This record gives sequence, C-alpha cells and structure tokens, in this order.
Amino acid sequence: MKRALPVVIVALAALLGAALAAAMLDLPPHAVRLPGAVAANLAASGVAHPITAVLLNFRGYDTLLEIAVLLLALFGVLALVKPHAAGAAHPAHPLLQTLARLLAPLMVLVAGYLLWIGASAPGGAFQAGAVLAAAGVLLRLAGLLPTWAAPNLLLRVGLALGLLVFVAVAAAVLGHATLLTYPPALAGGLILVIEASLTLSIGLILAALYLASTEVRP
Amino acid sequence: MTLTFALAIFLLLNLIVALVRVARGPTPADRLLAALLFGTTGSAILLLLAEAMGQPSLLDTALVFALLAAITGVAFARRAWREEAPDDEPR
Amino acid sequence: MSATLAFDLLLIVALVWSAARALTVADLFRGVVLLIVFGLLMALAWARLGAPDIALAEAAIGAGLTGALLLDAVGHLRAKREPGA
Amino acid sequence: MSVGLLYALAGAALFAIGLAGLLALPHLLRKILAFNILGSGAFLILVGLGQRDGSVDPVPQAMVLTGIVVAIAATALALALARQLLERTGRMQLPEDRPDAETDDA
Amino acid sequence: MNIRRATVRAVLWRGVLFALLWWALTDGRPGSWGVGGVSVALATAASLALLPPVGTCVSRIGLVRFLVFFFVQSLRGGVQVAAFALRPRPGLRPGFHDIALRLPAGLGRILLANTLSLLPGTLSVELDGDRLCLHVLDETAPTEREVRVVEDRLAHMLGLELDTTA
Amino acid sequence: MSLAELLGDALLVAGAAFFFAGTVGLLRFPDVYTRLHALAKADNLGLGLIVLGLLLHAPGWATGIKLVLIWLLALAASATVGFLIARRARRHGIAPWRAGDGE
Repeated sequence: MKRALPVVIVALAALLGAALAAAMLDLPPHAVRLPGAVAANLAASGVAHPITAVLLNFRGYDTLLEIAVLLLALFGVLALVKPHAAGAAHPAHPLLQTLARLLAPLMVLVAGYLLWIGASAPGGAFQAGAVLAAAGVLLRLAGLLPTWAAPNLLLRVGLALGLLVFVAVAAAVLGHATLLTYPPALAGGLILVIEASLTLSIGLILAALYLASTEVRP
Repeated sequence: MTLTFALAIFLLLNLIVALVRVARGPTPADRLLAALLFGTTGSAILLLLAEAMGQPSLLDTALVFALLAAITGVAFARRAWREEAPDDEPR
Repeated sequence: MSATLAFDLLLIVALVWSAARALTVADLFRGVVLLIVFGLLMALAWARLGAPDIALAEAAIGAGLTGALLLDAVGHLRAKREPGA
Repeated sequence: MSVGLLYALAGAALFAIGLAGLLALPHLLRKILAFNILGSGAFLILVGLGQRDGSVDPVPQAMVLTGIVVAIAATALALALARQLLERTGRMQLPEDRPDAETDDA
Repeated sequence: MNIRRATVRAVLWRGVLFALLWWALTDGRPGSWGVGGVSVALATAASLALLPPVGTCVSRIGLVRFLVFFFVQSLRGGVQVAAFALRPRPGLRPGFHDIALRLPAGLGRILLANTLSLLPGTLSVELDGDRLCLHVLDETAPTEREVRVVEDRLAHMLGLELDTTA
Repeated sequence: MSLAELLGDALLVAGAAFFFAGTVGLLRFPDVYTRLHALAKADNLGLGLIVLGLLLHAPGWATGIKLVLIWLLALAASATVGFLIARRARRHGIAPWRAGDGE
C-alpha cells in the first residue's frame, strides 16, 4: 500500500503533464496583444528596453512586492540561524584568496555595467544584484568575509534600501497619478535611482541568504 | 546552416556526452568535473550563439558565465568535499 | 531538419533528462551536480528562446548562488552524519 | 511549431517531473531540487506560451525574471529550514503523519 | 613616502584599467560615463581594499615576453593533452613531482602555480611555503627545467630576485 | 569571403576540436588528476581559439576586449579551481594512477 503511493503520484503527474501539453497545442492565438501595448508606451516609460520598462514602470508593483518577498525570506533565514554561531572568517589558501581579490572588484564593475545597460538592452537590477551577490559568496568562500548571521546597522540599511527608496518614490509621485506611475519627464532618472538602490539591496539580500545560512566551520 | 550554429550544436553534444562522467564518478570530484566543463563550454556555446543569432547581448551572458565559473568549483572544494563518504544517501 | 530545431531538441532532451536523473539517482551529491548542470542548460534555453534578460539572470544565479547553496547543504549533511556514522 | 511552443512543451514535462518529485520523494533536499525543477518548468511555460506566435513578449519575461530571483530566495529559506530540522531531529525527512499520532502526544 | 607613491600609482593604474574595461563592456557608448564613473570608482576602491598596493613594478618588456611565452606554451599544452586523449593508447605516465621554488613568497609564487596549471603536462597540486607539488602527465619529461624557465620569466616580469641557493 | 573570415572559421573549427579532445580526455583518462589536466588545458585552448576566431569576425575593439576578457576569466577560474580540487584530492589520499595500473 505504501509502496504504491509514489507510483500513483508519478502516474498522476505524467497525466497532468500530458494534459498541459495537450491544452497548449490546442490554444487559440493571443487575444490580447501585450507586446504591442508595451511598444506603444515605451516612449513614455523613461527607458528604451521593454523588459526594464515592464519591471519598473508598467508593473512596478510586482517588483516592489518582489523585493519585499526577498526581504521576508531573509528574515526567515535570520530567524533560523543562531546569532552566536556567527564567526570570523577562516582564510583560505592564498591561491583562492588571490582569485577572490582579483575577481570581486571585476564583479562590482560588471554589476554596474549590467545596471547601466538595463535601460537600453538586456540587463538590469536583478542581474546586477545577482552578480554583486556572487562577489559576496566568492569572498566568503575565500574566507575573507565573516558570516552575516547578525547584520550590523549599516548592513541593515543596505538590505532595506531598495524597498525604502522604492516606497519613497512611490509615495512622492502619488500626487501625480495612481501608485507607481511616474511623470514621463522624470521617469528615466527616477528609474535609475530606484534601480541602483534595488541592485544594492538585491545583491546584499542574496549574498546574506548565503552568508547567514552557512556554517562557520573551516 | 551556418558554421557557428553547427559548432554550437557540436559543443552541446559534447556537453551531453560529458554527462557520462557524472554517472561514472567514481569520486565526487569526478562528478563535479562535468559541471565545471559546463562553465567553459557553456560560455563558448553562448559566444557562438551570439554570433549565429545576431544577439550581442548574449556576450554579456557568456561574460557572466566565465566570471562566476569559479564559484561552483570553489564551493565544492571548500565545503562539500569533506571526506570520502561512501556513495549512499543520508537518511 | 533545420539546424535551430536540432539544437532546440537536443537541448530539451538534455534538460528533461538531467532533471529526471537529478531526482532519481541514488547518490544525493550526484543529484545536486545534475541540478547545477540543469541550471546552466536553462541559461542556454533562455538564450535560444530570445530572452537574454532571463539568460543573464539564470546564468548569474545558476553559476553563482545555486551551486554554492546546494553544495554547502550537502557538505553540512555529510559533516552532520560523520560523527555518528 | 514555433520555438516558444516547443520550449513550453518541455516546460510542461519539467513541471510534471518536478511535481512528481516534490510529492513522491521523502528526502527534503530532493524536494528542494524538485521544487527548483518545477519552478523552471513553470517559467518555461510562461515565456514559451507568451511567444508561441514567434514574437517576443516582454511581459512574461519580466515576470519570470522576478520569479527566478524569488525562487532562489525560497530555496535558501527552505535549505535553512531543512537544516534546522536536521539539527532538531537528526533527519532530513518530514515527520510522518500517523493516525495514532495523537495518542503519542497525549 | 614610498608607500604613498605606490598607492597613487596603484590607484591610477587600476582606475585606468577599470575604465578601459568599462569602455570595452559598454562598446564605447558615450552616455555611459555617469554610471560608469561611479562603477569604476567603486571597483577601484574594492580592488584597493582587497589587494593593497605593493611596491612591485611590472616590467613592460617582461610582460610582453611572458605573454608570448604563455600563449605559445598553452597552445603546446592543449595540443599535448589532446594528443594524449585521442591516441588509441594514451600512454600516460603520471606522477607527483616536488619542487623547491626559487621565487620569493607572495604574488610570484601564486602566479607560478596558476601558470603551471595551464602549461603542458603540469598541474599544481599543493603550494606550501616554498614547496610546490606538481602532478605531471609524463614523469620522464624534464619538468624541473621547464619550471625553472617559467620562474625566470616571472621573475623578470615582476622584477623579483631569485633565490639561487635553493 | 575574405581571408580573415576564412581564417576565423578555421580557428572556430579548431577550437571545437579541442573541446572535443577535452571531453574525450574527461571520459578516457584514468584518474581525477589527469582529468583535471584535460579540463584545464584542452578546454581553455578551445575557448581561446573560438575567441580568436570570433575576433576575426568581430566588429570592433570593444567587442574584442570583451571576448579576450571572457577567455582570461575562464583561464583564471580553471587554474584556481583545478588547483583546489587537486589539492583536496591529495589531502583525501587519492593516489595518482600509475602506468600499468589498469583503469
């Protein structure tokens, strides 16, 4: 009886997959033309890259909630680790340290590049934040960063900065129109400010998710 | 069929063949080598795709691949490969 | 069969195969390696789908974070098990 | 068949694999792997279906972009939870619900 | 005084290097220098914090000569490994090889270990003090002589003194 | 088709051939150290040749520098990672395969 359960689950999942595939093959053409709608409003969005326009202007809401969710996940992790387990760094072999010392500044530069290019081509705060976080992970692996099980004040500000700036801008433009609709003249600059703070926060949060949850053993 | 695309297919096939090493092992390091191979070959495929599809932004993806290629290997050597544990699953 | 279709089919087979093996192989470490491989293949899939934004994010996260997090967890499990074993 | 639809179909397969693994596998780390595969499958369906007529659609792409970052955050949280469970029970599996569990507690 | 000059030089060189990389990354598009300036400054600051400037001065002729040597040798290395892999009988005779280094401690040794991993037939396995352990593909090859050559080139490039008593 | 493009194509093919050799080495070589050799040398040379081939097609200096940067990063990563893994393997007491051991 207990042995049969996984078989049943696999069979049902396979059935679901097949049903999904059949439904996809049967779908009618798009009823709403979203790419057209995005392209039509791109000029007013303040950026030239459609995906950045969607993320930070048309659907800025989603991004706002997303950074809040990231922060919540970090709170969860921080609540689970014991702060007294926080330990200093254990330096790794010099070879690895050298690699980390060389690569981390480059990752900062590339993160800046991805942030900048997001306005006109693929790239943006998420990718830049992920690269920034990778720098933190590499430095931690090389034993050059302590754990972040108990973040200090500066780090906490950095972690929350993206959300705070986003909310502040949203509140500031609230008089203009509905929530998170920017005046077109200011949109480009506002998006850059939001994106820069988002990059920093996403990078720090993702790095902290690793740096807080990993142990201190060498 | 352009040359760059044909080479991209060839490299992808190469990767898939290299997965045999993940299956054969015998040590954890041998298995991980295939994942490391994916870093180098993956960026080569992306470079070729960037040329073949006329998408220069894929160069940035290849750059990110190469920039972060070290992390998986380092994490393995520093954290995961502690002792010669027998190849069984922890319960 | 056109070249692009051949590439796509090959990639899809590799994706589905590595995903299925990641969940079914007996050795947990092998599963983790296969998931890392799966993540890198996903970046290629996004590149082929004309979604370079997602390819970038997947490459950065797949290469820089997923591997580190999961390998750390495997190491933790092994370390926990060793004293008792 | 367009590229988008092809990858959407692959996404359906991955979704099914991930779902089956999530439900059927007992080990928590495996469940986390399965969750990641399930998520990737869903992302592929979203983007693939969005451009099944061949044109690139930025809206699902933007959604998936946020989704990927949330997925890694969820993975990290799940790993921390699993670790905590390992710490407390020495096991990497969820406790089973047995019908006689209440009598044990009482 | 000397240290301050070294710092200024390091800031300038690294700043210029990062600016050049930024220019390459952005394809030289003009509107990028607002974000670019901040990024270059941050990267330079991170670099200075992680790698404090040292007094070594890279000889330009030495650098070019080393690079040419490195490219030729890594081509040889790749061809050699490919030949081993594709031959019907690989004919490998691998083994460990311990070598006492003449280079002084620091960047030179690290660069040597990394370079040797990419040169024909050698892979660095352990670097502890002045002992470097290599894994070689062919035990009968004159490994020590090749290592000495790389040491000489590196020393020339970085302006380091070799400890010839070793 | 110009001479530069032909040469570029030849370099691309040569690069792919080295990737192939690296994969064969990964599968055929007897132990983890020799496999690391295959990974660190053949694949990096393959990537280098592909970068060189694309350089001959590349539309300018900036893209060229970016391509070379990608190659240098891959070199640095594989040298260091190869060292760390080989070092760990030796610490674990994995003896190198010797001629005559059989696979």
